[in-house]
Amino acid sequence: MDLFFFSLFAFIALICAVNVVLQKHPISSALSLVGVMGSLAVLYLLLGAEFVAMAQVIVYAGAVMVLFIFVIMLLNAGIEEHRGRSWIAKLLGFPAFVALLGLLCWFVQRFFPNTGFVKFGDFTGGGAQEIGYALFTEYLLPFEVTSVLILIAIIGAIVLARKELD
Amino acid sequence: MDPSQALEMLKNGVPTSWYLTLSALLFSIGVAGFMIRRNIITVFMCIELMLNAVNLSFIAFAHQHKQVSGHLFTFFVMVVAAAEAAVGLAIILTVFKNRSTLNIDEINTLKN
Amino acid sequence: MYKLWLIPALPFIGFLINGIIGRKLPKAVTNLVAVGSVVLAFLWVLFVGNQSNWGATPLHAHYFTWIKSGAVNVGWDYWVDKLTMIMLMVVTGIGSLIHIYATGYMEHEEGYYRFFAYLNLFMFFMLNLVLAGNYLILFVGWEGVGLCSYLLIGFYFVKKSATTAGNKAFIVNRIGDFGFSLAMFLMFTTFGSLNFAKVFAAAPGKPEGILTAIAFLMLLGATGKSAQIPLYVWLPDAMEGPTPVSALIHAATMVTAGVYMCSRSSVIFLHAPMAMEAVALVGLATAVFAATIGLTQYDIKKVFAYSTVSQLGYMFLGVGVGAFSAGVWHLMTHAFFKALLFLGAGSVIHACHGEQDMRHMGGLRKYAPKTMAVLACASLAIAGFPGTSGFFSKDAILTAAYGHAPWMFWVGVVTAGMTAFYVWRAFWMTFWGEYKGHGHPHESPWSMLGPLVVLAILSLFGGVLFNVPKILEGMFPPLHEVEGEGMLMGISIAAGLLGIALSYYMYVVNTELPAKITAALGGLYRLVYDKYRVDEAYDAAVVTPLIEGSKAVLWHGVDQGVIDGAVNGVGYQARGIGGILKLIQSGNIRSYATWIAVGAVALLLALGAGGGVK
Amino acid sequence: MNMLDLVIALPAIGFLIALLIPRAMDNFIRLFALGFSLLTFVVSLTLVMGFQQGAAGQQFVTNVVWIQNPEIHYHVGIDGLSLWLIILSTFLTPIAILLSWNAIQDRAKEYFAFLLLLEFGLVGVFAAWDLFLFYVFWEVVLVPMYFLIGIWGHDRRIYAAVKFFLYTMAGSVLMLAAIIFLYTQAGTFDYASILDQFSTGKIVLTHLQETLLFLAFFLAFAIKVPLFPLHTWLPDAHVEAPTAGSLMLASVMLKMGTYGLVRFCLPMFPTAARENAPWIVILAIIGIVYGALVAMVQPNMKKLVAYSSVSHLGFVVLGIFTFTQAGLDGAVYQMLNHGISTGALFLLVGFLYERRHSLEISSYGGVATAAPWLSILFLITTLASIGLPTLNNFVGEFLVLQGAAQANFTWAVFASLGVILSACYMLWMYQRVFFGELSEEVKHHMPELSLREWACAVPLIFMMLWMGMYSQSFIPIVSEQNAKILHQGKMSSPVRAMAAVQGVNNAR
Amino acid sequence: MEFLVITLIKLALITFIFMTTLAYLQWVERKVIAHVQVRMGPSRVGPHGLLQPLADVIKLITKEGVLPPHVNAGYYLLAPFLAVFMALISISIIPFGTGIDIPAMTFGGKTFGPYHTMMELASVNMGVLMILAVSSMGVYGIALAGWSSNNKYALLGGLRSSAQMISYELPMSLAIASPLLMAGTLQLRGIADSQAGFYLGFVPKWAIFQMPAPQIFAFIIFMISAFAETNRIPFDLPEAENELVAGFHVEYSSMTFASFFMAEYANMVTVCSVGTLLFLGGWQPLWPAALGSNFVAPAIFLGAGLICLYHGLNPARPFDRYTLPVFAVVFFGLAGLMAFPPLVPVLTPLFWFLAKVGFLLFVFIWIRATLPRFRYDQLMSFAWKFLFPAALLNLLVTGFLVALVS
Repeated sequence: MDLFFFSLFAFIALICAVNVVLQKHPISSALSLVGVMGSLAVLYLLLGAEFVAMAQVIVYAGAVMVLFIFVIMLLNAGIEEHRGRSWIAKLLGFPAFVALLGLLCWFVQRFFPNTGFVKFGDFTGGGAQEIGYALFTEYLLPFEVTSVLILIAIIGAIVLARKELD
Repeated sequence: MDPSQALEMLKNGVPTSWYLTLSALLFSIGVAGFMIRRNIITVFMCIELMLNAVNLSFIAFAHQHKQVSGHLFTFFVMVVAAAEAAVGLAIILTVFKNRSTLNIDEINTLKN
Repeated sequence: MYKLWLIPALPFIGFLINGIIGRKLPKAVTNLVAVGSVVLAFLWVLFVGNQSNWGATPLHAHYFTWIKSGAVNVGWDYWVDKLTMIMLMVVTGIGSLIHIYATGYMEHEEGYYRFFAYLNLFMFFMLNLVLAGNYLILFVGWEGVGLCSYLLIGFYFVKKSATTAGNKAFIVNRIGDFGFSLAMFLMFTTFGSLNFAKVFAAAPGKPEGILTAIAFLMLLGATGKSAQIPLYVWLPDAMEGPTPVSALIHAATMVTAGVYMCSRSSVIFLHAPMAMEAVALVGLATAVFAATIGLTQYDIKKVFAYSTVSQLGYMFLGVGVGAFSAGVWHLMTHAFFKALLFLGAGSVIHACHGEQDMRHMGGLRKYAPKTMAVLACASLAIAGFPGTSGFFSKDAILTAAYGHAPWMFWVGVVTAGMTAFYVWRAFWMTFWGEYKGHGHPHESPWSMLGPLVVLAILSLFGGVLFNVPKILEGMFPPLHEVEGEGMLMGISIAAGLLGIALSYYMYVVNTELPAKITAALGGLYRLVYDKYRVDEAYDAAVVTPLIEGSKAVLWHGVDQGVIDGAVNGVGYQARGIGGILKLIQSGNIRSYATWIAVGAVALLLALGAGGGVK
Repeated sequence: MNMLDLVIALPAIGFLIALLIPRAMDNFIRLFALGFSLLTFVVSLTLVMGFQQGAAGQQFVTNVVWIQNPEIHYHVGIDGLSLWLIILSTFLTPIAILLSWNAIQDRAKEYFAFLLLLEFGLVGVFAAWDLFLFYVFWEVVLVPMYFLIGIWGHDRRIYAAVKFFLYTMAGSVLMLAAIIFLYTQAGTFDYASILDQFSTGKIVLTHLQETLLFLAFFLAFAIKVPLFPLHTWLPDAHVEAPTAGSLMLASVMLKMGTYGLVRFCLPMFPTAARENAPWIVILAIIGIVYGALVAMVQPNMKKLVAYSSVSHLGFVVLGIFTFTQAGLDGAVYQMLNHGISTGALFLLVGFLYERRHSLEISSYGGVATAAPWLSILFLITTLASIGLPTLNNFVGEFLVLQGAAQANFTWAVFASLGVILSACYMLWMYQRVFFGELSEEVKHHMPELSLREWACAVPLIFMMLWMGMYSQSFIPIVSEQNAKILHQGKMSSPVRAMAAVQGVNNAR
Repeated sequence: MEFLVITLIKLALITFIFMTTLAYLQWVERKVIAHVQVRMGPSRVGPHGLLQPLADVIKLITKEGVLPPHVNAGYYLLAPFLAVFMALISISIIPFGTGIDIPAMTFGGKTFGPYHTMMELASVNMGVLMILAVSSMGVYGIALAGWSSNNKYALLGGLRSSAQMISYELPMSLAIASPLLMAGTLQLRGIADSQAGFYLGFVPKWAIFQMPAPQIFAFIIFMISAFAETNRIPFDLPEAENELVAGFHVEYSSMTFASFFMAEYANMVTVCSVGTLLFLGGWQPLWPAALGSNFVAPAIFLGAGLICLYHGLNPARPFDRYTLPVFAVVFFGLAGLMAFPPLVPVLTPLFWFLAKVGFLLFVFIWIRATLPRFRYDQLMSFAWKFLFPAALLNLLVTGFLVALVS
């Protein structure tokens, strides 16, 4: 069952991810990304991270990506233009991608041989209670700092996007 | 490892490394997207993709070690990503307003 | 005690008054202040001389410590002995006369007050020079008179030639000062003091080499100030200044400072025979050299200027052959007649409305007989006409030269003949013949003529009145007696008379002759007429290379090229490296991403190669 | 808290208050800056009154801990060396402010504030007795000057400012490294304590270490002086700086370098200083002659004066490295002289610039006819600059050359060439600017001195005469301090040598 | 296996009932509005227009699905699907009653059961978050519809709706958080259960009344946000007819158009259910069973039957004579079912739950009939400047009070 779900959603995630990169239109990319995020949310659930899964959907899919789509719509962004160039990206882009992928996989295989297994229900520490507890004890300071960060981000976004006062 | 053994093994569940490999794949795809795409918004989305990939590995590690910290990291990453998206998109809006282009190759000077 | 400080202080006060508020003062007050201060100083000199037995017992005065640092301790000291006394009398006396003369001569000039302020300042510094009790104070005066000379030569500062001449004077003098100051440094390191008394007391015990070096350096200083070869070039140009200045500074007083210094430092010179020889040779060479140039000049002031150089050469000859007192004597008599010559020339120029070229004069005896009379006196004196002041002093020098080396005597005699010739040439050209200039020449006012008359009397009888060797007896070692003194005297008189006669023949009787001789001599004449092209040679050899070299090699080459080039080169290198690195920082985000990816790959590779993190 | 602290603090306070004054009140800012700097000057005069000649060590000491770890003290004090330099700084600042009264209209507030900050830094540099504090003040000085040149300068100001900044930084970084090395050796930044440790042999440096440290300090100071091959920032900085900037730069800032040489290089590394003296002196002499020659051909007045500074400061360095009493005294005195006379030159060039708006010599001529008093003041300053006796520079030059002659007569011979050349370039410039026909353009732009300009120039002229005629007001306390430095240098070499031997023995 | 089967059965049942409900909800809306405006409303198709929904469905299905040439076909078609999908998905996790015990049954020799199952499709630990997550996804449908239509009205509508939905999601989440604080769980069933009981024997312990922090304000905020989230009047800016023609669905027709409507009504039902669960005690009765709350349902149905019977006997329109008695019989049957003792524990909570949801839906319709539309800037400033701070304040006070009590 685990294998099935994992395979299914990993597959969806990968397809969507590739789609993000390959789609010409930003909206398509954005929707594909939503797909990736949804799939990942499911994978999170499989990994016992219920809260994060929900947060993933709410924050990422529900807010961040909506924002993206909003901006795409607002700017009426079309199919991307093929002007400009980056010879370095052209030259090294693909090799770097392959090398990075290969190396990462190699590292994963090397340091995490198949010892650990994920089985749904093995880990139940991802509920709201556990997260909340950790958040307000061990990670209180980062949490508060994050709130400041968000405040700054809000102000920054407002300042940036605000219309010039005449 | 012969197939029967592998099948036997898979009854225990999915190896954590598979999740990590998936994470690596997603991350690399994000990197590739960053390098390939020209639309600034798409590039931005590729960043989000990379962040998500990393989140996945955090969660996988959390499961592996049976610790909630990984979740929290993910949580923070999300928060930061949200903030980043807000500011980043606001910047994109401003840039577009000033230059009427979203092509990242044409946005290569700080001065306008 | 004797309030020696009052002597320089009086002109200084005059300078301050005229300098600061002179512009607002009426001319009469300016005159009063300027002339009065100098005359008062003269009177005070007389008073001091009278009180102190004319310097027979030297007077010392120490006013305050000027510079003190470790062993270096220089005070503002004055020192008055017989030599000083003579100098004081000459300076203040002639100075007074020339001040009076100047009130007439400068009457219509703009910047009248300024002129007198400078003149008073000059008096202050000159008196300081003369009164100095140590070499540094002497140097103060030395530099100070140089400054005033500069200011007065450049008095007509709108004229470029005048200011250039001023600069030339100052800078050439500086070269001399360079020698003088080095002499002082060496002196201090040798003697530990700059005080005359201490230095002269200690000198005999010091090694001859060092003394010779000091003496040579002092000679360099003296050649600068006293316009000797090789630094005489500034003096002819200095005639750009108003005529009273030429008379006072560039004939009577300042230029003789070198002679004064050498006489003052006789102790050192006497212990440095080589230097003495050099002094004599420099003097002799200058005398001949300048005299030949004087033969050919047409500008009346230039003639007298070269004559001054030549006469100063005589003085140096005297000093160099050991006849210090004769040198000083000639210094004094020269002050009389040369001041008179210049003032007379000024009067002539005044009469001819500023014309200085003798070819445009002539026949002035009808228009300015008084001037002619006084100039005749002076010309007789300089030609060594028996009984006149010049006769005695020149004779004393020539005799001493004969005693030192007979060939020097003969050269001196020839020079004396030339001197007589060119001075009288000028005289004939000016006063005889027909007037060839423009306008109506006129006689000068009495304020100008008065001093001339006094000076004429002094020129004629100064030698008899003031027998300097007698006065200075005991100050300097006596000279060897020379055999046949009478004959030598006769030869020199004959040379003088011959010169006068020749000039009469050439410029009054047979006026075509000079042109013929000129034509016959051709190139040689041109050379002499162009003052041997020494200025040009100096320009080509020193000035131009220095300026062009500084500009091209030092400034553009070393400074901007090498040093700044190196500095900017470092900058450009940095910029160049940055330029290469800039390619990475293209502003293209995708490139950045690629670099990051490559970096990540490299990092991972390194990690993997290192066995990874366990 | 004593008077010295007050002298240091006042400009800083003034700087801060000036920043708070609204921009619109620019006349008030000028008055305020002038008032504050005058107040500082008056207070600094109490230092002269209270200075005890003959007392050992530095006076007006304040020593409190500033930073705990590493221990850095606010340790200030003055001795005969720094007293006059501090007075020079406080004396010139009001003049600089008065001088800029009308010239600076743009961003007046920052300008005058920066001048006060500059004064603060300068006084601090001369008063600091803690190496780190010294370094801090050293850098503090850099900042306002950088902005003075960079903001209110002429056309190529950015280039000049950056050049100035980079040059100085290059040297001072080396100095910082040397200071830190000393700290590792001595365990303190306190200069008095370090000197003490040197003399008692607690710090033992190898020959190489001493040489390197000496060179590090020397280079920093030599750049600031500036010594011959390191001088090219100076002409550019001067030409581009506003008049007050040039004034402060030439008059006081350059003295930071020579002050550092006397204050730090000689007492701390006497052996190295003596060993390296020959080539340093040669550089100094080259600087003297070279600066003069290059000055001679400059078409720009400020550049000319700048190169003349190179030449004059060559004298100072020469004097310092003669290791004679006369040479050192002369060098220190020459610092003050140069401060006064070159300051006055820049001031007067500034007056000309304000009138004609050109620094090119060729755009002048005949000024003497239009503005006689200006030309007379300029003449006096020129004469002071070329070392006419009875004016200040002569005393310094004489002592330096005397010292050089005592050390090595050849040095004196070549250095004296500078005296000739100085007359050449100064008089030549004077002739071209002030003499000659008065052209129409110049005539219309050349009013006589105003009251404010008189007020700027007269104190300087007065000081030239005073310092030239009665140097005894100034030299004795300098002399006393220099004698100490020379004594230390002579005495400590053998002591150090012995200590070094002992150190080696102990190590065994 | 059994779980799967039962779930499938529940799924079928719920889907059927829910879809029917959605269809009839529109009829109800039209009827209610008509009555508010003193009209008859749909009354032609079937008795009292009861067959109107069916007619509508047939009409929409049979109409031509126009695919305008300028649209992005893929997204254009995806949008309504997404909208309806996201709207329907929430229903699956909403509990609407207590458990049911199904006795063992024998079919063809095989015995099934007995079973105990809950009245819900799925029980999710993170129920509330799930609801939020899914509802936040709902915006995609509208936004995409607006964008893919390539029509400026549609685009504006889409933009408006996405901005509006993001904005109002915040106060809504905050309003939801307050009852969560008191319930201490994220499970919807748990929340409803935590509201069981009565104060003083008769005041229900619903969240809006619950001590220490009655959530009446949170409820109001929630409801307001719910209006906005469902794009209902007074917040129906995305589809404002007189500004944007029809907003994001201007280009839609036929079934695609129907999908949006379905999604809207499904969303309404969902938010009303959530509101009921979170604030109104879910299936908890208004007063205790001891006071006879169990008899409310039979009594109402009985009363309804009697009224129908009365009107059937005195018909206002000719066919009432035939229809209303049938209705009366149905009502009586329902009343009997409600009163049937074995079914009482199952049906009474269900009744209460549905009654509350129905009431809230009525409020939605009521408001629609009553209030005018907001202006867009008012809408936004209302969200950010009033609703958001108020919700935050409410959350703070609640948190404070809860912490004080515990």
